[in-house]
Parts: sequence; structure tokens; C-alpha cells
Amino acid sequence: MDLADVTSQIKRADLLHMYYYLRLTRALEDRITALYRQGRIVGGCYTSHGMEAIAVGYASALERDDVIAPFHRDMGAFLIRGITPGEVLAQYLGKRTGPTKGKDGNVHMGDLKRGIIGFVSHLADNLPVATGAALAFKMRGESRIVVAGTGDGGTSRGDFHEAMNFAAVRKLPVVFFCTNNQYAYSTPLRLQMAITDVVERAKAYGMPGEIVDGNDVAAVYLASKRGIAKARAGEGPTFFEFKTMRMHGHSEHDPAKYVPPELLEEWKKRDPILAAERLLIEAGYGDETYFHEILERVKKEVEAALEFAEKSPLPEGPEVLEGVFATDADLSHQATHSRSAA
Amino acid sequence: MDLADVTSQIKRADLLHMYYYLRLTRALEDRITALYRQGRIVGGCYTSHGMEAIAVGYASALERDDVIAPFHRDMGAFLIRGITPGEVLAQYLGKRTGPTKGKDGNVHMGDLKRGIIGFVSHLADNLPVATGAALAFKMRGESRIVVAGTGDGGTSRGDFHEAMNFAAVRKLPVVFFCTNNQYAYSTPLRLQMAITDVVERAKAYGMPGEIVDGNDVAAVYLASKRGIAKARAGEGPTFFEFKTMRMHGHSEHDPAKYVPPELLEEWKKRDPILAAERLLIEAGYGDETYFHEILERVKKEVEAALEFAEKSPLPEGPEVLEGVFATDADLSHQATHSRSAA
Amino acid sequence: MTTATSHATGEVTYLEAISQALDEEMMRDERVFLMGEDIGQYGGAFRITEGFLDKYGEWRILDTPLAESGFVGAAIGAAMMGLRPVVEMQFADFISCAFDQITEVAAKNHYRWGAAVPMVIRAPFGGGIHGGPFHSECPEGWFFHSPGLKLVAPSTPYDAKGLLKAAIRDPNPVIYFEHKFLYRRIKATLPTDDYIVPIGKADVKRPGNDISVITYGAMVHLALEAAQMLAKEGIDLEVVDLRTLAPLDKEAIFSSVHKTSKAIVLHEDNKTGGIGAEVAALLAEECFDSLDGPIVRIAAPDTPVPFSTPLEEFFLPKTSDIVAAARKLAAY
Amino acid sequence: MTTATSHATGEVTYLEAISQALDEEMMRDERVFLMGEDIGQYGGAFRITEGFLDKYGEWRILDTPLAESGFVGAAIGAAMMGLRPVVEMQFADFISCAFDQITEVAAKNHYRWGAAVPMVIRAPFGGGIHGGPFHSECPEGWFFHSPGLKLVAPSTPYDAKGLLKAAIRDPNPVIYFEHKFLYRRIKATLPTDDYIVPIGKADVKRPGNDISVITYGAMVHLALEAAQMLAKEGIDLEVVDLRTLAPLDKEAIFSSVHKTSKAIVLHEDNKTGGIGAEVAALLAEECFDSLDGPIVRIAAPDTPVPFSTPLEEFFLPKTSDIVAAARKLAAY
Ligand SMILES: Cc1ncc(C[n+]2csc(CCOP(=O)(O)OP(=O)(O)O)c2C)c(N)n1
Ligand SMILES: Cc1ncc(C[n+]2csc(CCOP(=O)(O)OP(=O)(O)O)c2C)c(N)n1
Ligand SMILES: [Mg+2]
Ligand SMILES: [Mg+2]
Repeated sequence: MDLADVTSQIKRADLLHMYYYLRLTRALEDRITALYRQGRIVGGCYTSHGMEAIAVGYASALERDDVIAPFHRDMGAFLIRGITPGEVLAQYLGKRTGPTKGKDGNVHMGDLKRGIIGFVSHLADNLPVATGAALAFKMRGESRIVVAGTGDGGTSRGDFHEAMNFAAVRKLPVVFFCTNNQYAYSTPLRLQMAITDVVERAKAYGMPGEIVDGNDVAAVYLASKRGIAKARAGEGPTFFEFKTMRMHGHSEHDPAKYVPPELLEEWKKRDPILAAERLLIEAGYGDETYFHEILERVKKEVEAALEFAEKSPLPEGPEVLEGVFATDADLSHQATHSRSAA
Repeated sequence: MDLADVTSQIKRADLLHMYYYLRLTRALEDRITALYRQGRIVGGCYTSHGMEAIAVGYASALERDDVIAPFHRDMGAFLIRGITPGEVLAQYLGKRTGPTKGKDGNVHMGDLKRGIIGFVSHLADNLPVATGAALAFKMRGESRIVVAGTGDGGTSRGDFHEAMNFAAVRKLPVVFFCTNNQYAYSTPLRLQMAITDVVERAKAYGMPGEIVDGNDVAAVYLASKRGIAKARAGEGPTFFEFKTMRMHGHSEHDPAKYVPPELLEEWKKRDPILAAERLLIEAGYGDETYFHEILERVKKEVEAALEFAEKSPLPEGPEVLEGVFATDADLSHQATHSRSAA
Repeated sequence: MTTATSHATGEVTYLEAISQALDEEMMRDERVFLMGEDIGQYGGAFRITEGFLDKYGEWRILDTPLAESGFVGAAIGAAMMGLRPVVEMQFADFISCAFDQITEVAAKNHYRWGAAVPMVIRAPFGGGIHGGPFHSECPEGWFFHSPGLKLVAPSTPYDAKGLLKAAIRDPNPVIYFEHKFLYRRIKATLPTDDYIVPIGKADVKRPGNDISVITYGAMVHLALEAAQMLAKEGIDLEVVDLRTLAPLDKEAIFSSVHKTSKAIVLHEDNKTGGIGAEVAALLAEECFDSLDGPIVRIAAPDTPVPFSTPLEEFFLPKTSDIVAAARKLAAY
Repeated sequence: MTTATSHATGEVTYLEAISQALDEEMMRDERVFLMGEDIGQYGGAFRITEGFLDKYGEWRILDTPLAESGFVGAAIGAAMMGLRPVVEMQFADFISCAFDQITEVAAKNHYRWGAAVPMVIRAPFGGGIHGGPFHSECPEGWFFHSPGLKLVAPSTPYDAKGLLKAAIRDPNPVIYFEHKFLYRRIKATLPTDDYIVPIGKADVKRPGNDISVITYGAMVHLALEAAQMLAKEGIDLEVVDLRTLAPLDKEAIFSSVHKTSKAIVLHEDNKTGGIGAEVAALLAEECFDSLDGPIVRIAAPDTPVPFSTPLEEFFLPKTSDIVAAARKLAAY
């Protein structure tokens, strides 16, 4: 984005806040990857490496009472919504202190108190769910909104279609985004859709759509702000296509030989953290010393988090049997109305 | 359509053929409706009254070996593909001589020998199925194509989306149409979608789309011919929105009080049979005497058909247990390759 | 339309009982709202919500696009945000389109990450109405095998009203199977006061000493009919109406069979893998010592529901099937 | 990649057996083709079709968009038009997205209007791999209750290859449940000639006289392990591997229990409403006079599959569960 546009529209503190979360996301996910390679992670390992700007950008654009339905490469959003690195690592290690208490793994973290709808593996399943959350806000006259995401792959599923359509018909306060990182697992876009821009999909619903540079945190943030403002004003949903590139394999076990190396080379230059640093320098908001400081800080935070996670207890076998059904007490503690109102 | 366009592009015999099937459809469905009111029909009763031009138009544009996946108001297509009025009535009366031998009812008629994929109640379910048939033709290098339809309501379902997308990605020889008759049961378009023309949906798939006057049999026929020719030439799928109006209730039990009478008045003037007659007169292809003759002929055919159906045996109870699984013999009799080739 | 006050008096049908429950719950709790196809101006395919649109407006009586997965998903989201959605399937058969949302999202959310999903899906099910393979299904067997869901299936107007209210107040996803055949065929006078029928409790609809007939839905009435016929022959059936299909009321099932020592398990759903299989398995596991004869299952054969009248008649379990099975079992 | 000739020699894993079956059937019959996510260049999430793209090209190894309902529907259409599609679910769990197409379209087409649908859906299922609630499911119980579908679940490389070939040659929709845990953990030398394992036939994996353990999938190996341990105590288990889950081989089940008079029904799927319920119900119905003790079911508890190691260990049935149950039953 243009420097003047950025500095006129985004406060210095907000940009620095985003930079911090970009760095924290990277450090945390790098640590998770390293643990995975050491065989210390339970289950699979998907990261947002090289795509951190998307989750950091949109999550920074939210108000406290808003709700997200993240997709599976939105680590930054979890962190910004308040899940601590320690809780994240506990989740990856199957510990009881993770958001799912060991019941579920890795990015399947949900917490209504922090306005996070837990990810479901079945891609796009949470998009209809997000419309329902938005419906609740609209019906109660609250000014809250929902941001809900999917990958390029997920847009092929019927639930994407049904959710987009319903949101448009009822002008629900929801912002949809697609993280278009060129691949769904090994499947390139050309085998997924006969369009070159996923944003074309929005036309089927009479929904406004926009293409945004997903590696530019400022662009993602400002676009999200626009969509969110419209949603909050009762003007209905918007669809954002965040263009980016998946820089690792689908999961860490995948060498991704199907990706042309040139493509990775090209996108490596557009790394969202480097881009953010360039922007901060140009704006005079930060310099190498500052960046180094942040880097050291997040590394320490991640190490402390790992210590927390490792020290945390594993759940015990019989806990399997707990929680299949909710009780009235569970329900009465459920965070549902605006936190400000409560 | 413009008279010159019609007469230059459609042969007299073809137009008269279509007129005959418009009349036959109307006569047959009127008879079914009357039987329904007398309580002589088993189950429900949906008709294409006032929308006959769509099925008659597209089915007339097919070659013998093509395949259709009709929707639930395509009586004319069944007839043109060779299901006799007697078989249709036998189906409605639950007789063993109907295409489903009493196992299923009303418009749920399928027959692979006649290139008809049997309708499934679950709307849009047959659209993915149609893409698979088209895939088989493409993989075998046959020049056959599939025409598959849905209502406006059916376009809201995920299976519509998944089928359209897959057909576009693989450039399959299939023509999709939507019979936009303004309502899905009682639900008006405005509560179904935030677009005014269903054809907008095609953009999401990079698929060419066209709006066609669904009450003009010549227009439907010529549009279908265009789409079919493209599909046959390997140029991939096309989507047609046939604009029309549902002139009865959703089913005969539905008084359709939710439809503004003005709307019906307006569309009554555009009755597809009257429109076809005007066209035939203008073209000098037919006159009142001729129309009267056809009317008498189809009435007689329908009465003979009813006699056949009424005389036909009902299935017997234990037949319930037959046919859950196919045998090798069933399969080896299944009409699958081009009939010409066989 | 029916109003809260009119609910008090006279006999009501099974259908009206459902309608009353919805109306009373909507008045009692403003979080309750309805979603589905054609439930607004049209009042629903079976006219259960007739007049509701005028009373509650187009947001609480929310006509949806034709997209079962989408609107069930939306109900899940609304439920998590504090509303109490009641979703109508136009026919239970179309619930297959929402299968993924129900089993993977609704059923598992609380277990996985602690988010309760208090919602109800109303599913008009069952045959006997010439509906054919796509308008007559009994889909309860599929959902029975999905931990996290509650399933109920009332057989009387009293239970229909009380179970629907209980379902709406339950903190979990509940599928409410309402039998279409019963809609206008049975009537009862209902209590004037607010009441619920607790989820998880079976009901002995007829006490008896010789054979337990364990059943639910429309079949309860066949069992009662059979019991009446057999009483003349000195065979005394106990008719246990499960009412709640998941979680099963094991205690009630076991205590009936402990008393009678013989069991017929009856349902309209296909035999193989139906809920009756679980009931029979539980008895064979837990009541083996009490059993004085084989456990007999009576159910529809393993086919889709056929359309034509003689076929559907053959397909559906009949009173005479129960009578014959009971005679044989009594003589065992 | 493996080629037809290389198929002949040496030990192969369960996974390789599947791969061989696909390869050989594709060579034998040009109508056979594969569809699914990432099966082409990538060779599938489990690398079962590695090298197939080069050999068969991008139409017979057809990478699909991420849309299970869409591509299962497409397989149905292709099957009706004379092809023999084999669809891969990346994980069995995602089959819920195609539930409607499978149960309403594929399962019912032949019954309704006489159109056979010869297709196979491969579903890598089961736990023990730290997959959590969405990558470890056993969905067979849902489809078991859907007339018109055949279900198979091999436990050995031999059966894996033979059943997959039989499934591909079957004129009906067959869901092929391949257990992920077994992929690379078991090996066997296979016949060099073409062979099939007929659908509908169970297999006694270990003959015994005291107790029948009726099971399938990965659990077969636990049962065999338990049998070995119990043999030392003089308890002689017969291990019946169902192999085909629908239609069940009732004869084989009954004849085993007629011999042993006692039955343990074992599966990894959730207990309530699982296939074991049907097996137990059949025994209680048809073999009541032969039974010398209650029918014991061993299965996973009624919860989603949990993620964390101690939880998953608790969740999955264990050899020690079988041993304990058998001891108790033997003493009955
Ligand atoms: C319904 C469903 N089918 C298959 C999968 C397996 N799967 C997990 S991620 C993935 C690819 C997702 O691609 P995309 O949506 O583009 O997200 P990305 O991983 O590229 O960020 C697949 C096929 C799934 N999770 N859900
Ligand atoms: C998946 C599914 N949901 C609900 C229904 C019940 N239903 C039958 S026809 C219909 C309306 C269909 O509208 P449309 O597609 O516009 O076709 P039309 O009847 O207007 O020609 C509905 C809701 C169904 N058949 N399938
Ligand atoms: Mg992607
Ligand atoms: Mg319509």
C-alpha cells in the first residue's frame, strides 16, 4: 500500500501491534514446526508461514465483542483474540490446559468467551455457522459482527455457497474472506475452479467483493475495517479475496514437490514480515533495533509458553467420558451476549 | 422471438413437433390434475402448467443418445424422450407398468434406455450426477451431452454449486438450466437470493450464462441448441436461466395465496401454448383448425393412456423386497454406451 | 391462529399440540425463533406455523432459502450466540442434506471445545401417507449413532407438546421426530398448565405382564391395538413407549423385561441397524438371565419406502405382525 | 511405482495391497477410474495412488475440487453411464459431506428405477493415529442402516486386495473401509494370480470352541492377540472376521455361535447403534436357544474420538478388555 494511505489511516500503535503479532505468530509456528520435526507434537502440523498478515490484519480490525470463525491458517487471529502461546502449545501437546483440554488438537481451538468459533476440519462447515452467529447479532440489534474465513479449496464446497447466499439474502453482519494461497493441499487453482480470481464467486450472491494483497498487513487491516464497518452499519456482507502463497507443504509432512520452485522464490520476496518492516521503516515507526527487540521478546515468550505447556498435565483417560452433553449449568455460563452488555 | 429468426433457424416440422408436445403435456397434466382432485392419484401432484415450453424446447434440441437429468416440472421432456402417456399415468397410479413399477411416484421417472436420469426429490442432487454422466461421455470420447435442470429454489443448494464448479473446471459436455418460475414453493425470489437474475450464479464458475424467455418454445429450443452444440464441440458447459412463472400452486393442494394475482394475470397472457400458436400462425405453419385437430388428438391419446394405466396391474406386496441390490445381469443389460455404437 | 389462551380448552390433534408448544415457547422466551422453508406466510408444508408470521414477524419466523445444510449451520451459530433456534425440515427425508452439519458440527461442539448448541430440529417423519422413498423416511437410525445428539419421537399429543418444550429448553441439539401419519389422526385434551415431558424417560403406555413391546412413534398405536386384541386371548402385553430414542431409558426397558421376561422390539424404520437392534442388544447383554425367549424384532424390511399402495402396505409393520409374533412368543 | 509384474513377489503391506488392487483393476478394465482430492500428482494423502497419474493420465486419475458431495454425485453419474469409478475420501470422516448423495441417490437408484450404480468409495477410517475427532472416525454404522449399500472392511493385506477387487466388480455402490492404522503395520505374501474375496462372506480367522469373538477391521488383530493369551488359560476363542459389514454373513455368525454358545461382539466404532448392536440382536433373535451366556459387546464409548494420547488410549478397545470379558464369560 501507499505509505501516505497507510500512515493517514492506521495509527502507529496499531501498526506496531500488528508487527508484534506477525512476529509472535512466526516464532510460535516455527517452534511448533521444530517440535513437530522432533516428533514432540501430537497429530498434524499446519502453519500460516508466509501468510501471517491475513489473520493478524483482520483480527486487528475487530472490536472486543466481535466473533471470528477462523480457518486453519489463522494462528495470528487466535493470539490476538487472547489465546496465549502457552495455551496454543498445550493444545498441540494434547495437554489439559489447551482450549480443548486435549479433546481436540492443533488449530481446532474455540472459545466463546474470546469470540472464537472453534474450527471444524470439514472445510467450509463453519461458514453457515458464522452466518447464524451474525443472525443472532442482527436479531438482537447488537452492533457485533462476525469475520469468517476459508481457503481457496474450501470455496468449492456447498456449505460455502449456502452460507454466502444466506448472508446476502438476510444482509447479515458478516465479513467473509478467502485466503487464496494458490493450492488446496496439492491441488492447484486450475483444477479447483475455472476462474482466476476467487472474488468472482461473490457475484453469484450479489455480494460486494474485493481482491486484497494478503501479504500486506496494512492492506488486509484496512480492507477488513471497511467490510466490518459496512457489516456493522447494517449494509450486509462483503467478501475479500486475500491473495497469498502457501510457503510450506500443506502440512509439515508434505515436501510440496508439486509447487514450482520459482513460485516460491517469487513469493519469498513478498514475505509479509519483511514487507511490514519495510513499511515501518518508511513510515519512521520502527528500525532494525526495534525489530530485533521484538524478535527477542517473542522468542522468549514462546519459550516460556513451551515451558508452561510442557509442565501442564495431560488429561486422564476417564475424561474421555466427560462433556458429550452440555448441562444447564454449562449453558448458563456460555458467553453469548455482548461482553460489554453482560 | 423474431419471426424471421425463428423460421430461418427452425424447421416447420420441428416447430409442429414442439407444438404437439406442448399440447400433449398440457392435456396429460390437466388430466392428472383432474384425477388428483378426484382423489384417484397416489401421492402429490406437481405440474408444469404454463411452463411447458421449457421441457419441450430443450428436449427437442437433443440427439437420440443424449441424456437428461430433468427437474420436477419437465413432463414434456419425459414424453419427448419416449415415456408414453400411458406409462406416465401408470406411474401416477402406482401401477407396475410405470417406469418405476410402483416403487416410486409421479415425476420420479427414470429410464437409462431412454437417456433419462431419474429425478430425486432432494433438489439439485441430480446436478452432480449429471456432471458424472457428462464425464463418462468425455472420457470415452463420445459426442453425447447431458442437459440437467433445477428450479430457482434448487440453485440455493450446495450440490448446485459443486456440480457447476466441477463441470466448469473439467469443461464437461453438459448444459445446465434453471427454470426460474419466481417461487420455490411459497418462497419468493427475494427470500432466496440477493440477485434478480439467477444467471448471475454462472459467473462464480467462469461459465457462460444466458437469460431466455422460458415461455417461448422457439427461444428455449434455439438457446438449448446453442448450448448443446458448444458442449458437443468440447467447449464446456453453459447455464441458461429460463424465465417463467409457476401458474398453479406448488402442488395441487396449494392454493398459492402468497402469489399476487396481478402477477398471474400478467403471465397468463404469456401462456407458452398461446404464444406458440401465435408464432405458428404468423409463420404460416398452422391455423385454428390444425390446433383443434392436435388438441383432439392429444385428448384421445390421454384417454387411451388412462385406460391403459387403469387396466394395468398394481404391484404385489412382496415385490417390495425386489431390487434393493442390482445383480450382474441387471448391470450387463444397462444401457450405457451410445445406442448408435451398440 | 391458536393463541396462548385458546391452548387451554378442548381436544387438540398431535399437530396442534406441536403448534401450541412452539407458540407457547416463543411467548415464554424471546430467544426462541423458527427457521425453515415456507414456514412464514405459508405456515409450513403441514401448516404447523400457520399465523405465526403475523404474530412474530419475519425474523422470528424465518423463511430460508432451500439449503438445509446452510440453515442448520446457521441455527448452530445462532444457538451458540444465545438464541434458541427451532429448525423445521420440510420432510425428515431432507435431513440427509444437513447430515454433516448435524453430526460433525452440532453433535461434537460441546465435547470438543465446550460450546453448547441448544437447538431443535423438527423432522416430520414416517410413512403411511403415500409419500414414496423421499417423503416417508425414518432417519432416526442414522442419528442414533452420533454421540452428542438427543432424539425424541412422541406418539401422543401430550407427549408431542411436552417433549417439544423440553427439547427447546434442553442445552443440547435435539432432533424431534414428529410422525406425519399421526398429525391429524389422534386427539387428546391437554393440561392447561405449562408442562414438559422430560427427555430420557420412557413411558409405559399400557402395563402388562406377559410380553414387553418396546416401541415408539406411530407404532405405539399398533402395539396398543394388538394388546387389546391379545387381551381377549389372555396374552397381556406391556407397551413401552420409548419417547426418547437417545439417550435410551435403559432402566425403563430393563425393568419392563425383568417383569415380563419376553420382549418384542417394534419400529417402522428399516430393521437392520435400527434402534431396535440396540434395544435388543442391550437386553441380550444386560437382561440375559431374565429372558424366557428370543428377542423378536418387528420392523420394516431393508428397502427404501415404496410408493404404490400395496407395496407400502406390505412394507409397514402391521398390528397382525405384532399379534402373530406375540402369540408365538407367548407359547415359547 | 508398483507394476503388475512386481505385484507378484515378496511381502506387501495392507496399503500396498490396496494399491495393487487398484492398479490391477485399472489395467484389467479400462472403465475403472479414480476420483478424489490430491490423488494425482501427490498420490493421495496416504500415497496409495503414487505413480498412478503418470501411468493412467489425468482423466483416469482425476483430481477433484474439494467437494465430496459433488464428486460422489459425479461418480454416481459416471457409474450409471458405464464407468467404474473408485472414489477416495481423503479421510473417512469427510464422507459426512457426501452422506446425502450416498444414501439418497446411490443407495436408492436401483430400487427406485432400476439403474445400477457400480461404484466404490474408499474410506480410510479408524483411530490410533492421533487424528482426533475429525481424522479418526468409524462412520460405517451410519451407512449400515441404508438399504442398497454394501460395506466391506478388510483386516489383512489378502482381504484388502481381494475385497477391493470384488468391490470394483460389484454392480452396486460399495463403501470400502480401509483401516488407516493397519496401512503400514501389517504385511503378507499375496497370491500371484488374480483373486477376489467375495463380498458377503465372513472369515474365521482363528477357529475355537469356547467363545466367538465377532469383529472386523483393526480389532481383528486385538482379538487374535487376546486369543493367544487366553489359550494359555484354556479359553479357546474363535475369531470371526466379518469382512463384509453389509450384507452381514448371518450364516457364518450363527454357525460360530451355535458351536461356541457364547459371543463377544467387538468393534472400534462407538457402542450405541453400532454394527455390533445388529450382530447381538440377530443372535438374540435367531440363536437364543444356543446361547449359554449374555452377549457381550466391546466397543468405543459413545463419544467423539478424542485427540490427546491418554484419552485416545482410553477410548479405543484394548486387548485387555477382550481378555477380561472372555474370562468372565467363560466362567458364566
Ligand atoms: C470437507 C473436507 N474435505 C477434505 C479435507 C482434507 N483437507 C484438509 S486441508 C485441505 C486443503 C485445503 O485447501 P484450502 O482450502 O485452499 O486451504 P489451505 O490449506 O490451502 O490454506 C484438504 C483437502 C477437509 N479438511 N475437509
Ligand atoms: C433438499 C430439498 N429440500 C426441500 C424440498 C421440498 N421442496 C420440494 S419442491 C420445493 C420448492 C422448489 O422450488 P424450485 O426449485 O424453485 O422449483 P419449482 O417447484 O418452483 O419449480 C421444495 C422446498 C426438496 N424437495 N428438497
Ligand atoms: Mg489454499
Ligand atoms: Mg421455482
